[in-house]
Amino acid sequence: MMNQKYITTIGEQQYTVELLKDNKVSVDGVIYDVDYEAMTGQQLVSLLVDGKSFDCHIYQDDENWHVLMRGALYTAQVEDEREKRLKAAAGQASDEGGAFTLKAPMPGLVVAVPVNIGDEIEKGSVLVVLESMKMQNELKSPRAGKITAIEVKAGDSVEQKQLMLTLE
Amino acid sequence: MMNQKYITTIGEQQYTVELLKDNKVSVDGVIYDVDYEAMTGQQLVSLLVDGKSFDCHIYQDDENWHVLMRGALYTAQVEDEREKRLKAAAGQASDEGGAFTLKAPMPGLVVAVPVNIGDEIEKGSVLVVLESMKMQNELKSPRAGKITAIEVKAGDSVEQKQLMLTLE
Amino acid sequence: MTFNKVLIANRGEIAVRVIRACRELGLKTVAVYSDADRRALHVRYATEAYHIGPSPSNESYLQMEKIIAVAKKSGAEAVHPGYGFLAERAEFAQLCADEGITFIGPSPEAIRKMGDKGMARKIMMDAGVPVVPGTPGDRKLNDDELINAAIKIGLPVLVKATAGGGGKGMRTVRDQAELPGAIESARREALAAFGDDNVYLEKLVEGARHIEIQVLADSEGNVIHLGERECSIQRRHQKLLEESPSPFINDDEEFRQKMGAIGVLAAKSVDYVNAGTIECLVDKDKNFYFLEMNTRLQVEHPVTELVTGIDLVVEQLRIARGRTLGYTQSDVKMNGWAIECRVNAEDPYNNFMPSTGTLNKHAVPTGPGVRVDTGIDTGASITPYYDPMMSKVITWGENRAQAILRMRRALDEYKVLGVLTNIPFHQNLLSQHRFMAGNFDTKFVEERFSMEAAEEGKELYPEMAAILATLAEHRQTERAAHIIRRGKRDTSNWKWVGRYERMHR
Amino acid sequence: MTFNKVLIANRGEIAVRVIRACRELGLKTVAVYSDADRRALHVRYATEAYHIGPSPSNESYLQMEKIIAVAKKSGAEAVHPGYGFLAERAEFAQLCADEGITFIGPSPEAIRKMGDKGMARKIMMDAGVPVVPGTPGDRKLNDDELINAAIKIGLPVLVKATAGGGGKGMRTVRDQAELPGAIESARREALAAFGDDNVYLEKLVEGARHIEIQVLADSEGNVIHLGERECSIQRRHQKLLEESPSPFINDDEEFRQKMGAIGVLAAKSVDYVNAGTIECLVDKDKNFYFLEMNTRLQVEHPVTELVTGIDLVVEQLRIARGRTLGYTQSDVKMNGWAIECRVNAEDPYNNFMPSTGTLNKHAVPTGPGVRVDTGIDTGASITPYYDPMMSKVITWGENRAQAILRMRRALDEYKVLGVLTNIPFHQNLLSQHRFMAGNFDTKFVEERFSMEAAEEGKELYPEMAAILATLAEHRQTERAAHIIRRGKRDTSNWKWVGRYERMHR
Repeated sequence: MMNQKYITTIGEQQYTVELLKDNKVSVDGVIYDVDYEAMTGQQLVSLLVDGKSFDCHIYQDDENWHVLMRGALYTAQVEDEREKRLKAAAGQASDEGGAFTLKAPMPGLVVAVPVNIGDEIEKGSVLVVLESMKMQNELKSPRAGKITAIEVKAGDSVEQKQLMLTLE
Repeated sequence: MMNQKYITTIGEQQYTVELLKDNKVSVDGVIYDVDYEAMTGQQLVSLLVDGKSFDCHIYQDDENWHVLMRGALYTAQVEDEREKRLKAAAGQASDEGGAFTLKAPMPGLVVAVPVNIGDEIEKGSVLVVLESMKMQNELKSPRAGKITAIEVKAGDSVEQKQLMLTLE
Repeated sequence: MTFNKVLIANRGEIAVRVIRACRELGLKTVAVYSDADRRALHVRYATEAYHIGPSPSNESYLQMEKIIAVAKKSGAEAVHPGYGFLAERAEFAQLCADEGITFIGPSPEAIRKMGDKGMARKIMMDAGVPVVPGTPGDRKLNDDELINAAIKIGLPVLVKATAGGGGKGMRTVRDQAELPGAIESARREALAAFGDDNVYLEKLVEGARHIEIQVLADSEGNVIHLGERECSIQRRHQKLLEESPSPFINDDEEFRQKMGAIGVLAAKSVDYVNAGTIECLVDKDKNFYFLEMNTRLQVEHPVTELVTGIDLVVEQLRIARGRTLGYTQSDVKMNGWAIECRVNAEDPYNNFMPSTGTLNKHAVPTGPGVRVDTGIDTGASITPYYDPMMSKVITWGENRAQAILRMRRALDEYKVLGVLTNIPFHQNLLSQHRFMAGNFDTKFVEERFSMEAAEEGKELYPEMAAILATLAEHRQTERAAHIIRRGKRDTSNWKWVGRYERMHR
Repeated sequence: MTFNKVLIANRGEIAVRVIRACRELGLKTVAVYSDADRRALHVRYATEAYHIGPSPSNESYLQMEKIIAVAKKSGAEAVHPGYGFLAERAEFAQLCADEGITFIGPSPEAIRKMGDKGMARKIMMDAGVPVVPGTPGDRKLNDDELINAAIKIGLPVLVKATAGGGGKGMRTVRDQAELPGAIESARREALAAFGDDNVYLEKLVEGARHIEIQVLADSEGNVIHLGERECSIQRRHQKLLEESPSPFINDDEEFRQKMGAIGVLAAKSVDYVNAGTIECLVDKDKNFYFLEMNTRLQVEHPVTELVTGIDLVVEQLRIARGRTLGYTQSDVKMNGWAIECRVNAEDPYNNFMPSTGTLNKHAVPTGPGVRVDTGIDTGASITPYYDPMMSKVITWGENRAQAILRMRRALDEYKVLGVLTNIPFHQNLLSQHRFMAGNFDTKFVEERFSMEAAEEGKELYPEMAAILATLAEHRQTERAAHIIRRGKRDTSNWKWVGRYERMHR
């Protein structure tokens, strides 16, 4: 039997979400009547909570759930409570550590690589400018760090998910 | 390897359709360049024949293919040429013979059964009146024959495909 | 009478239509749904949605008490009934009033008066509205009285149930000898259908058109009309295609205003409030006769919206909030031409047999001059519980020809997989010369139209259909063989897949 | 000049748009397509369709010779270029003329004159059309001449490539010291992009709006304007939302006619024929300046269609067939308000990064006042080969508020799965007070708008999002576990499936 208790984080806020019997859900102790109806390929969900109707688009990337609901985006991390406790016990492991690898989000043409190996860069620095769909797109760094490898140069064509650059 | 030659009948007309190499199809000896592109669940097909574009809906029942194309319906029977020859050799077997069983085309309420066991009826006679979707629908006989069994009566609720009546 | 949250006591396209109008006024919406409709658009688009019972409508959408309970629970201060279901039940309007909920429609009294066909005839006659010659209808006549009346009116006549609707309890009599039998069978059918065997007589108007007048009336007594709709394209008393203006009236503005004025008079005679429709028969000499008044929004209201630019549901809401009409008669201008086709899940090649199933595709037409009103989406199921209308396609053009051409291309683009639809019927109808000439009456579809004859006149492509069917059969056989052979190296001449499929396999 | 078959040398929504108009005039249509577009709507809706090459546009849609060859093979007597691709290539228009094919657009000469930004400035100045103060542009100035001119014009100035477009080879200079460097880098960029390093200067008009005038001109010399479009909502020189009328002009009919008259004058000065657009900058004091003329149909043409009731593509075809314009200036009346949102496959939460993928759902909004123009369908792929515009949602209302409200509800209804879209951007924009007040200029999106700030002001439902995300995660885990346990009796508390799913499993 699975654990039915989750810690769900949206922005700065943590919610304790508990799945109860009879389609009831508790959020930080407040109990809601929930009807979850997946429509197309699990991504479109009609959610009824205490009669309130939410027509939602939900999709996932490596770590997060993204919820588009009434015209706003919520990014949520869902953790099994037990997992969370174990992790906490082991100490904050490695949120900051490890290399960041920049992969091409789509096929395209590299227009510029305005950084060099060894550069110490800020969060938000432009790493690669990629042309795709007739537009130039600036790929920015999600965090500060040091460039340790650059695999592409201006003029290269890249495939989707091709490794372009590594940051440590 | 499958036989690539078919006899396809639409209405009174028989066509000899031969599938050739390189996306070519011969119909009674006339050769066409054909690009067949199935869209959704095989039922929607974009057909390009010598550059002419046909956006088609095609669906099947027990014996026939139904093609909706530029606002008209074509009902086609496709037979493998070998099958067809074998059948012809065995003599016209039993197109007319055998019992016809009337099944409910949808769930509904039987409003009337205006025939009795033993009645000799004409093609087109009303066999059962079925109410569904707030409408009364007359289910008619596809051929002449004699009623040999009646399984429902006015006031009965029937499920889809439930046997209602037999004709011989 | 002010309200901020509206319960929509309906389903399907009309529930969605009302929700859209509420949103535009900043009103919150409450949907109700049966088991079959959990995934429907009206549930998804409303601010709130509550389950009210099993799929059959008498256990859900017709349950007045349940609906009132949802209104109270959710805090909805008003109820929009749509059309059908509870829209013309005076007792529901009364129940809302008793519970302090605004019913978005006329008074229970007006619904009651217009709901009794005999009573309505009497009121209209007294008000000076022309009605089809016949028996007064406000008292019960016995068989002998009816037979004598029929002789006085002159045959042919229609025998009609006073409680009637939808063609039930209705008989056409052309021969005096058939009269007693027809009266008897009409009474029997009326009793079974409505619990009331009272019937009345109307002279049969031959070659008549069904033309109706849209009216709007506010609680201050302002009543205006929004011109006419042509609704003669019917089958078994079900409208299939409507347009505004009527090609029969066309630019005869004087006649339009004359009919409109009678519509306004009819509404005033029952102190009508909200949107309503006066249905008339119009004969070839432009005599017109009151037939009945529909005390609610009509299915075909969008054609009026497209030619007048007035949002009828927004006006309904405004009126129900006690406001003055947003328009005076002189503000109402008809611009261009609009046509509506009702798209039903039924097989036009098989006696319009209803078709049920799950839609694995519902791709609606878009683009210039095309509006679609629907309550369903790809993935929806068409069930046998409700009427078979899936959507309405409405086109606007600068003139009738453009509206027709746009409708043809819209219907060609419309793709539905999973059920059969009557789209081919509309496509055939729209290419008939008599239709294009505007030359039809209410019997046109039943007496002068057949799918077979309509398709004979078309440019046909049987060779193309033969190619398509043959390839479909071949691919199916190959697929089956392929599954059997799976695992082995594929050495068959598996070539009949498209270029795109090969690229993307 | 008469023709019965039209080749559409384009793809996507504009190809579909042109096919629809051709159908309404009874014209046959010929589509061309690249590998990536075999399943696109323009291929399926055309009478004929021919493959012209691999997906990259320079190997397909930009191949003039291939397209001409298809026209000849199919017997198409006319070519509609849409917008983009070959629409403003004078040599393509010339090639069509040389081959005896009607080019549905202006003369090669008019395209050439308006295509050279410097030349166009000169012609407009000579014709008395106001242009932004700057260098004449009809001759090449060297760096020193440009620097002297800049001082005379007064800073800030824009350095612009004469062969330019789309913001390439453009620099804003506020400080005299930056001038030499800016000129040099603009020249370099222009040379790389257009093969021509010539640049000119324009005074920077601060706080300006981008407003454009739609004109129609027939071969008899009749020229009319269809009012203005407001196009100031842009990001990186890409328009995102357009409306007609402009909230800045609104009911200032005198100003509208003044701008319109200048538009007509501009068109006449190059003997313009067909539909065209004069783009202007308008400052806060209602001074306006010619910016450039687009010698083709614009992406945003539908807003003009909805307020005037005139089908611009039908008029283009009529003009190309040598007919007289269907309207005189006094026939043109603007009725109500229209807004267009361009829906792009890009992530507004991630710097508008393009998004590619296969659409497992593309459910467009429908209903009153909503038009969608699109070239794709559920199942289509958004590829990196073409621009990211998937569709245009256009709403009409009796006034601007109603058009905005309808747009909001239309965007809420629009469901796209498989790629990310900029719909949330539009939703946020449409609820900004400054936007609603019509108070914005061309810098609004870049300088005064952010997704984060826009969402802060909204009514938010983080608890609901937490419930949804948690259930999604839970279901995913359960599904994975369920697959592992398959075959065993299901004893887990597999209860988090909806009521409908349980019923239909």
